[in-house]
Amino acid sequence: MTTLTLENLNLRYNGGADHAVREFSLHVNSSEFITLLGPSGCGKTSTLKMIAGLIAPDNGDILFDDRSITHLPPEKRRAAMVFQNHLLFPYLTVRQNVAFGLKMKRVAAAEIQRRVNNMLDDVQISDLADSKPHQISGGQRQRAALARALVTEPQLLLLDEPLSSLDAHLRDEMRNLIINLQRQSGTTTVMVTHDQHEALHISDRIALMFDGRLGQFDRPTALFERPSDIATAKFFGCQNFLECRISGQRMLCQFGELHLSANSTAGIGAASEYKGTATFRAESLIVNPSQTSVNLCKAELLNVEVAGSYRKCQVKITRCNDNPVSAGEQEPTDDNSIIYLHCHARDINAYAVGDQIDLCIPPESIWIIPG
Amino acid sequence: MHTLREGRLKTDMTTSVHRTQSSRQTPAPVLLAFALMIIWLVLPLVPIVVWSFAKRWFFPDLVPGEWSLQAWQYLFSPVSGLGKAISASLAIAIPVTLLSCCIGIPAGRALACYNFRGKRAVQLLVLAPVLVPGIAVITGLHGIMLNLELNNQLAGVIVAHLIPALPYMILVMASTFARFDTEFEAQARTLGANTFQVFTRVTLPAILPGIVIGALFTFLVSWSQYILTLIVGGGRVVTLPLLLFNFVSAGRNDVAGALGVIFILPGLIILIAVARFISGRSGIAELPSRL
Amino acid sequence: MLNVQLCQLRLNKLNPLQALILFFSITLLTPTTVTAASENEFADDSWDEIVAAAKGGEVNWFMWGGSDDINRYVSDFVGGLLKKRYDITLNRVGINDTVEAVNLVLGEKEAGNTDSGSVDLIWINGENFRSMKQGDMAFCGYLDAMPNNALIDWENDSIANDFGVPVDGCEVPWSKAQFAFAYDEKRTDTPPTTIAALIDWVTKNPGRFTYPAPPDFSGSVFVRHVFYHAAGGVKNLLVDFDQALFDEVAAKTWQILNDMKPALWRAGRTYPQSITQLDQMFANSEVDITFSYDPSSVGLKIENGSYPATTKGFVMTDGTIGNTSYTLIPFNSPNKAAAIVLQNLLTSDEAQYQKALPEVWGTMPAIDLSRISDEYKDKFNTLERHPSVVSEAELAEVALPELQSSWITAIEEGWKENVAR
Amino acid sequence: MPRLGRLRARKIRFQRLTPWLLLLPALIVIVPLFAGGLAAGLLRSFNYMPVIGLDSPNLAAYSALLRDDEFLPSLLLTTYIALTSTVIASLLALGAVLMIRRLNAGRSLINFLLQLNLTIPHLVGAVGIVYLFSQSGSFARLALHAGFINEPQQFPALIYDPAAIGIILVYVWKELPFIALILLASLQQGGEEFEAVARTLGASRWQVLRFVTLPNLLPALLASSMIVLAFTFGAYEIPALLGAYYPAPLPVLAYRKFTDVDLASRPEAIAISMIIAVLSLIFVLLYAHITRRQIEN
Repeated sequence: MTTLTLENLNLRYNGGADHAVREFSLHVNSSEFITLLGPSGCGKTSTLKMIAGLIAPDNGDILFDDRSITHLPPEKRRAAMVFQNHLLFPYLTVRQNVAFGLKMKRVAAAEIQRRVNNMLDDVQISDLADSKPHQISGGQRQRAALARALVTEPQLLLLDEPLSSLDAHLRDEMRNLIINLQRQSGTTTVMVTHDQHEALHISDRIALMFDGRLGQFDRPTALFERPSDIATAKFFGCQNFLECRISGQRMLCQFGELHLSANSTAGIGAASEYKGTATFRAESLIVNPSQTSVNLCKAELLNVEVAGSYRKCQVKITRCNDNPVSAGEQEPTDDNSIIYLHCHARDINAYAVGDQIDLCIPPESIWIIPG
Repeated sequence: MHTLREGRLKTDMTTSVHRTQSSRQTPAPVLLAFALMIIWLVLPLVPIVVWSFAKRWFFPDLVPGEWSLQAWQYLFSPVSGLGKAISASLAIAIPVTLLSCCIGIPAGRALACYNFRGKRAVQLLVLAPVLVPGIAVITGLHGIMLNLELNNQLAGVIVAHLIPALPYMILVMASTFARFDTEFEAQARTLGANTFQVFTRVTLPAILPGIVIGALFTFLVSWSQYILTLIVGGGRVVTLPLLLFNFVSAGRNDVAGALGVIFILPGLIILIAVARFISGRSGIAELPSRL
Repeated sequence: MLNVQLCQLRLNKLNPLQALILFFSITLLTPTTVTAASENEFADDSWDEIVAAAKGGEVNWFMWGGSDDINRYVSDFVGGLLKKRYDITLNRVGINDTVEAVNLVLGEKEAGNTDSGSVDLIWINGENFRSMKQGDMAFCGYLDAMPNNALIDWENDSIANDFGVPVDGCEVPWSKAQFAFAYDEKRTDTPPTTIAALIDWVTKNPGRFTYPAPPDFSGSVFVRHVFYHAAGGVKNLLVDFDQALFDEVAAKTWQILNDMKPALWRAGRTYPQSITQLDQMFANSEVDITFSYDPSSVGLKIENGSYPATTKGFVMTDGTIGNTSYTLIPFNSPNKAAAIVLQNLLTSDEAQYQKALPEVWGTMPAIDLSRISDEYKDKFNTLERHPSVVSEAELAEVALPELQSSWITAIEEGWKENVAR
Repeated sequence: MPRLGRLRARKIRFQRLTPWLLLLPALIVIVPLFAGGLAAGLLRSFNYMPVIGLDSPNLAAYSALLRDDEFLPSLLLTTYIALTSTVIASLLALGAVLMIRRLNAGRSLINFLLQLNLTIPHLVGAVGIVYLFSQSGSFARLALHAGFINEPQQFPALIYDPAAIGIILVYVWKELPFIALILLASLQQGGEEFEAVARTLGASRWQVLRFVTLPNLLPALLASSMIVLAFTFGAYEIPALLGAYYPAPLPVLAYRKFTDVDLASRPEAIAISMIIAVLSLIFVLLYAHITRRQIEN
């Protein structure tokens, strides 16, 4: 199918004073499903609209299959867009809505009928074909909107928060439908969302956006496990960040020395000694580890918060790998020795706030972000 | 803006980007239409203002033969009855507005917040006086008002003006209440506010912009009313429109022009006042969206 | 009450018995007897009593309000004197058309309002007077109590009859008017001075003449001039309506007017709605001749800038129609005494002179100048008219009487049917 | 119901009454004045008024109207004025709105002027139009100075003409902003996004206009046109000032007959009023029908 390339897109507003999108470059492979993910106001919808041709970039280029289409009006780009709130034309029936794009292209009536019927079957709303949009449910409307976009056999499918207006249970159903239809048709797809779980579930790759710039662009697991910067890590819910010095397979931080795995430093070049930020997810810590584990630490339990079957705890590390905290170069400050851990209720129930607990920071869970 | 232009120019040359989409430059035909529209909207007001200062302005002179204040001098002399006409206009428009508020606010609420049998009929009944011309109603009503001895005096004219004015208020208030979440009132109740407090502290602040728009429009409807005043007032109640009509039909362009200027002023003031009051919103333009 | 008066007028033609029966049947059977008493409530009063009754009151005077000069005269001069001398407040009510005031009284009468009407005085004549009089809506029979009644020459037909309707003490003359034409010296060298010449002039200057469509007052008068011309003079027409005579003259009149049509403004497809419109068209060179029932208005209009300064009034040597306008007190006026005081003031030499001043209004007095004080006689004699206004002598020389309203109505109807469409 | 406590039943009954209580003052005003006025007019037009002794209704007033040779031309003229004004104002307003949407600057200026116009009485607009468009008005003067004409009569007759162009101009001037503001308000409610989605579905600019923008605007356009149609059909002062002497539009004819000294004309005047009322009530129903469909959507 089609590949999409964005080259140094810039979009300014307020008479050029502010950037909505800056120096944004991206390459999407054929049939790939990528997601533009970021907090609201990061410029992701603007980027999507530039791809659709609804907004013109101030400079930069957009290429479909390595051909610049920046000069083309939206209707010539064959990039169908599904909006957040379905936007079915209220005065047309579901069938007429789905047929809209084909009618615009002056496809023969019989052909329209055939393709629309197939499409309505695919999204399972054939029986509602002659209803008006206001007569059907929210989920059905979104299906119709999706059908309306896909029936035109676009080069590119653009989805702007397609699930956010739906209830939780409908969202899963709709997500699976989108995945199936996308796989089936092989349409290169760009989705915009602010919901990381949605993005992680659905995408081949995720492009993170912060403040109009492209952040990390990678597979979902990579974003989750190997964030390229602190912002990305934080966006995916990482809470533990330790400034440290790294030397070979070991890192030195305020409460002592920790062992690293080979993977931990994969994001960094071959330098032998440097500064970085160690990050590990709260749920990767092990409470009451076997005494043979590496990176055994002693910590004081500061706070326990019940979250269903597991507990969110705040602990203050006192020593690690039998190195007392004072073994570090400086006195540890509170904020750099307090970390968060998530564990199963049974592991922590025996302890009360103020008790000392044992925990382990597995070397393979540590990821070093340079700088 | 300057740097933006340059930047764009550079890209145009390097990557031959053509900006066909929603570009920030308005195309020439649109600009032309824009200019024509502005001219068309303003144009009829120009000769009115000029005439009010003109004397001996005959065909084919493009500017008046003489500039003169005679129209203004006449109008501001006690003879002209301008003061009386303005006070009559106000003495009608203000009570009409206040009455419309008192009657229209509850009615608007009933139409917006309740479902009841016959609602559709009531809506039609409220809408009808907006659409049915005044002359159609007043010729029949005239006889009734005669018997009630309401003709030829302010009270009767006020009553007559309520016919076209009140429905506007009700329609605006209905739309205002439709946007108002009555849950707020329930919330205030649970916090210990009594009915009166709920109204003054919760409901009133929320619907105030609607009231202001409705009231100002009601005022303008009454202010501009001609035929109802003429027939019910029977010549005894001389409002500004009647005075203007007098001089227009007497061919005194200068006096008519000056009266026209005076006639426009409240609308202008109201427009500016509303724009201030409802900050960020589009002022009187709200009205149509609420009908 | 009209009945009563008519009876009284004709009593001498009936034998005494008939007269007695008629009189009693009327006085007993018609409700006018009720008002008959009240209508004369001032007849026997002394002037001082009337003035005393009027003191501190107010008068609502309904009159056409489209002239700032007239408004100023009435409100400032008359209103000022009335307040100062009699402590009466004059409330001038400007209306578009006198018929509005007539309707007002009519409506009140319909509603049974006999003593608290809203109109105390109307500037009136012609058709409207006929309506008021025939509808028993005029207050009559008090003139003898009014000192300035002595200045009015009731022997004069043009005063005693308002468009052929006997005044019968139901209204007081206020102003005299005579039809006059106007042209612009800059545009026209010599205007036509007979109706025949005018007709000829119109055909030779296509598009430069028109007249307001009757029943516009002035347009209707113009048509009557043509009617007089077609009749070969007014003499035969000054009788009660005669259908045969009318048909004969009317046919000629319509012929003339229809022949004129293609040469009229907009080829006679339409006519101006009002004299105002004609005036404005004249001022803006759309047409070259205008006219007015108020010859002095030429001067006022030049001064207030409505007419070009080069405008000149002129008359037809074969005559122009003149009339008198009056003030009338409606039967249900609650302020009759004050209204009478006002009427008396209006007919004073002082007020009539002020009114005749060219810069005030310039209109002709309705009182007999031979009966006024020597002081005002001198003043009137040395009065200078506006240079563009036709002189009074010239007007007087060519004055023609008005027809009875029945003729006028017939002419207006006939014009509508035969010329307009 | 029987299970409900008496108090509760009373409360429910009271709640059912609430909207009517709230509406009561309004109904007290509207029903006697508006409906009562129309009803009284209707009776009077049938010469039925037992109070003053007329107790056998008849169609005399209406048949007199049909015999009056000004009535039919007047009805036609009124209809022509109303339809022409409404259609022109609607189309221009539509064009204006489409134009305004494409503006990047100047929107607030045009918005201000539209609103200003909304507040200006028709009477003033009429005066302005006369000054501009009469045969000796500003445009005629400009035409003369530009050498297009030599005298006023060569300028097209727009005012005081049976074609009623002057009246139509005033209505277009006054109603265009009214319709335009209603359309702009209706566009604010999400119209632009529909157009965006249509374009990504392959609709060209014209197709968007034809298949999205216009259908979106249509209900608001029709509803506002109904208001304008009813108004232009029944307004008095503009035709009274700018009309030709014959035929007079219905409202002027009605007023003339209503104020005729001959009281016999009054039922005729009221009969004309009733005809105006019936026609405008039809507009009301059309309006209601249109807006109802809009609400359903």
